[in-house]
Amino acid sequence: MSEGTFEPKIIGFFCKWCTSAAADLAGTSRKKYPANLVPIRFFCSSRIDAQHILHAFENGADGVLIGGCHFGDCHYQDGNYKTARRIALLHNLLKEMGIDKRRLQLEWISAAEGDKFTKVVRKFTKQIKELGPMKGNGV
Amino acid sequence: MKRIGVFICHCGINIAKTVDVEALTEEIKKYPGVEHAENYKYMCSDPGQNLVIDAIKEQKLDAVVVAACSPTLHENTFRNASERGGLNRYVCEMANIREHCSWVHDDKTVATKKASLIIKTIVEKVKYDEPLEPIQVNVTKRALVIGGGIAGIQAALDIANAGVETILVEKGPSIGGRMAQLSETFPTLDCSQCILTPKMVEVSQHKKIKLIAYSEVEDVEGSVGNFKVKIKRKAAYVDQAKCTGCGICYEKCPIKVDSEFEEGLGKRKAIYTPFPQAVPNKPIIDTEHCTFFLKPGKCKVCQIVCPVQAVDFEQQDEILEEEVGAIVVATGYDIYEPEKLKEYGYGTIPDVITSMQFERLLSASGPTVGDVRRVSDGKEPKRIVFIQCAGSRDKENHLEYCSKICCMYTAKHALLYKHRVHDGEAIIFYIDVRTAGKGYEEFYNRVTDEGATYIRGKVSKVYQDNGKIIVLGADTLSGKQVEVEADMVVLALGMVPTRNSEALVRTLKIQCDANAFLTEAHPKLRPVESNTTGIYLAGAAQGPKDIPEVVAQASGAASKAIAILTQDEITFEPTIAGVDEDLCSGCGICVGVCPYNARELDREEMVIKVVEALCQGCGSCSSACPSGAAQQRNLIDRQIERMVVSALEEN
Amino acid sequence: MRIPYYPGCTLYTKAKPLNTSMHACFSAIGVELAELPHWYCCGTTFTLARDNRMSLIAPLRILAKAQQENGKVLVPCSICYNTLKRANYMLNEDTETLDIINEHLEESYDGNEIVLHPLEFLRENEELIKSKVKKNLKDLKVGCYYGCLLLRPQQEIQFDDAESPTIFENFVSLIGATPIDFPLKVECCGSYLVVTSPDAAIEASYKLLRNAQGNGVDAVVTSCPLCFYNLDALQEKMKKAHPGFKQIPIFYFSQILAIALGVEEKNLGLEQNKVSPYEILKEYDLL
Amino acid sequence: MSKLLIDKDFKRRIEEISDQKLSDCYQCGRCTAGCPFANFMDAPPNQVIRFMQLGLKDDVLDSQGPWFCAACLVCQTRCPRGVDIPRLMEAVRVIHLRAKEGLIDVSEIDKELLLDAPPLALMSAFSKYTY
Repeated sequence: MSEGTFEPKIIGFFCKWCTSAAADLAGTSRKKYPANLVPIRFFCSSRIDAQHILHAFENGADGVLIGGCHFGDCHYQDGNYKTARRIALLHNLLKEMGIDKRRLQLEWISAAEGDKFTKVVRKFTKQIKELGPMKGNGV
Repeated sequence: MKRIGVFICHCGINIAKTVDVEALTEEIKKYPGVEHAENYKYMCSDPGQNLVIDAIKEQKLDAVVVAACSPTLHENTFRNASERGGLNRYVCEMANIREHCSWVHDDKTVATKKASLIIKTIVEKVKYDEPLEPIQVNVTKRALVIGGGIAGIQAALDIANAGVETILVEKGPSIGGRMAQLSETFPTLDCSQCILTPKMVEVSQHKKIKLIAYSEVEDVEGSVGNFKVKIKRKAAYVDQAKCTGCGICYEKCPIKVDSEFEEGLGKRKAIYTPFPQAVPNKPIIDTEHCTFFLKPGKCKVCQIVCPVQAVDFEQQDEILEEEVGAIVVATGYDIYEPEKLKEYGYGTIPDVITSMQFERLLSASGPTVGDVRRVSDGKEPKRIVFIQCAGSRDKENHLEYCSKICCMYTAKHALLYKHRVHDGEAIIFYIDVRTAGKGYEEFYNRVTDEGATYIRGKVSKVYQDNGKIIVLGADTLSGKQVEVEADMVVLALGMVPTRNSEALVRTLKIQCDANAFLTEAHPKLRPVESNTTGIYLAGAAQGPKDIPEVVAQASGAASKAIAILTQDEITFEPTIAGVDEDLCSGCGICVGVCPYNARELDREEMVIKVVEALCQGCGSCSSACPSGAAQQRNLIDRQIERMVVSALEEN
Repeated sequence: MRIPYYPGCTLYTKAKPLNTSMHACFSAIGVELAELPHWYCCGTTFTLARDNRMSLIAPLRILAKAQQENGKVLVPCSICYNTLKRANYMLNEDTETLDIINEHLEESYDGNEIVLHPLEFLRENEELIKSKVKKNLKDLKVGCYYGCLLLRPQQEIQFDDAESPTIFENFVSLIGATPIDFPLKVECCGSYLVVTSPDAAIEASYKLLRNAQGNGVDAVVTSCPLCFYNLDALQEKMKKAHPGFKQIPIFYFSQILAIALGVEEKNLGLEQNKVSPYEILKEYDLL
Repeated sequence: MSKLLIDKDFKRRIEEISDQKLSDCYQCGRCTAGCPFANFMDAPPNQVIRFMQLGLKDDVLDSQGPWFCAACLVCQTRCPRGVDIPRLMEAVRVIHLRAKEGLIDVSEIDKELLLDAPPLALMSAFSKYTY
């Protein structure tokens, strides 16, 4: 695969209340964004285990985007704080594993931020394209 | 292996325009586990739903995936359809190929490929989905209301009026709370007691309300629908059954002490009811001051004069056990400690008083029968300085928050003072005047119209100089420092949650914020619910608020309780997190992670037990569990892994 | 007992009575004041600009010097006390600055020095003082004037409660006099505005003396040489501005302590007090 | 009427020298209320801070308030927002003095006072008025 035609595979882990709803809103407003990301819906971002993220990288994901509610807006009170801590730790771990930490991104996108959702996916996809495929960059 | 049916919707052209539905159907048919795949123009229409129902029956499907729009729109529709086809509703899932795909992509090849990935992830999910039954809990149709102020009174009356038996527990000797102490209420100037006491009487006479005064909740076990509550009835040393409330005991009692109800401005006896309209109107003995208890065996005047021999010095605390299905917490507020504001001289300058003391001075039933008099010499003060935000909005030294009611009650104080003392001068120091409420700005205008002087600046110090009270203030609008000589100073103190209520909060296993106000389950959408299902919040215990807001919130909490207590059983979504007891090591990590106290460590078996009625299914525990024992139903680790793999599949 | 002692410039010049009475008192209670060798000015006021580390050098060097002695240093002048204590607090909070200054100095400071005001020392040694009191001051009604620098900023100075301190009153009670509370005891006397805007200092000092008098004090006691100057030396001018003003004697805390301990009159330095203290002392039979 | 032009550089400079956040002040006026010298000032403390918040450089530098501040710290003790006002006042003095403005002229000090006042009065005054 030549650099120019590299189409990254991206997994999106989204909470049902905010980011997934934002993706719905982006759709309803017909905002276009690249199709590289396949979303998986959770009740809360705090359900996302580090091993799920690592599992995604092991199985060929070039990037993982986590989406949750803004601080203070979590449907389950403080799940997003747990997520924030977990991702911060995981970023350190990725470094140890030789994975560029920019491949894992955490974003707070509320149900009203369809526009933000689109922008984040566009930017993240571009970033992963620039980083190139995981294969060959070492896992 | 499950037989899975996939139903792909065109959504008119909404999906079909950018997704090659036919090619997609053919591809999905080949995916492992998929027994049946078809597409239809409008899957949510009756004929569309019938396709699903028929296919379930004819193809003997075990699970269904509908690839269409967002599950928020039609998940219920298709789960109902699946049920009609004879399937459990939890083995039907939706793949969102509209909002998440056809509407956001232009290229048909690309969109079709993504749609197939989305569908495959959901196919993987339903492979592991289990049939689930909603969780059902039997309901004890009784309510407990903790706190007998206006919040608790309102909640108890509302629940009882819905036909549900209600226990109202009050810590003090009488219900009525803070509202009973107030003079008149803003902005209408209704007499507080006049509107409150009928409600108090209604409580005492209501067939469905069991009033337990001078008592405290000691222990709460169980969960929504079935709480077991232990209530400590403190010894009153007066047999409540015999006592007729005639009052001879406290007339004859020789011991006088400062009355809490009168905020120290009046006296009560050692055997007393807090105020004449008390409910229940039965006295209690204050053992800290009663001669009999200080010098054992002495005095006994009350016992001697009681015509019905109700005084019982031998009485003991008693524990009552009750079972209830829901709890309303209405523990109320105290005012901020004025002693902490040393620069304002409370405690050293007798005529610097609190806002609550001023309420008592204004009250027709108060120590001065409603006349405004100085504490020091009983004279009528000709100039009163009111200091707003006394200790409020002061993150550095006192309370960070705004107590919301002080602007309005200070305006009321100024007005009532002007009504009592026509030539009196009311000077109000303020930072901002906050009058957000129906009729409030109008009320404030009335107060300024009637001659109260508002000065925008926070007072720095109050001190005595050669017999006069000097208030050091500023008028920021004119840029001047102002020194005011006053006859009396009233500190508009903020609200804090009732002191020593933290123990109760722990007992109830609900949460409170940094200021000890009770935390609601969601600040916007669930403002009267605690984080624990079945426990509801009412009144100033949850945050500063005025009477109408308290009453509204109390009714809200009551209606939440009624919604549960009028059913024989309540049902909950079954997609909660369970425990695999074989895997669980009892480490207890999930207990700390759970925001709802739904997980408890069984120390005998060293495994976690789940209180199913409390779990809200966030899955925090599943990701925190090191052994994989805590699995969220129908979203187990294995499912997520398979979904991830299928999402990354090359095609 | 021996304790390192930092008098500061003023105690050798205009506030000699504070220095002589300090020495007299401490020798009467059996504590040797060990003056730091080759001490210099503390810098006089703690710098409030946060982009400047220069003014911390002088206090740091004094603290380092004291550290070589014993780990505690007694500082009677309120301004020196405030400057040293705040500088010490800041250096402990901001170890980066501490390291930078240390790098440039011969001596080095590790931040563990304790700056002690004599009133704090006396609080810690109540029994000792009690046992040495010889004269009963009990009817002398004393207003304790704290001023600013002993109290503020509270977090950094930790001397007493900044709004309603009692350490001074407790000291006065300890030696048998009657402390009289007056609300302006924590307000400013005008400080160094006496140099540039004397009227401001005269007014401020007048206001608080009048407040003390209104509460019935016979005399005002203070610890700060600058407060002492403003309260004492400006009284003539207060009288000019407010003809009804009645003069009132001002003492250093160490002067009344010395009287209670029975120190010889010549070591009290009373002759330098502008407002004569003799009448009141005679009235109470204390001389 | 003049247009509001917020001098952000000036604000930043004040915040840097003082290590205070101007937005912390909510203008309750308590500093002015308790200031022993507010009546000598053309603009009392809260107004000087207001000028700072609005980035009104000239108004800040022209005001006499900071020169009457004796750093008694009563305002700092009572400020409900934790603003160290004396540091803000010092920042104004420092800006002047670093520009060699407002330095003290010893010849103008009262002779009697010069001989009489304790050295710390003079040193404090000098350290405030010199740089």
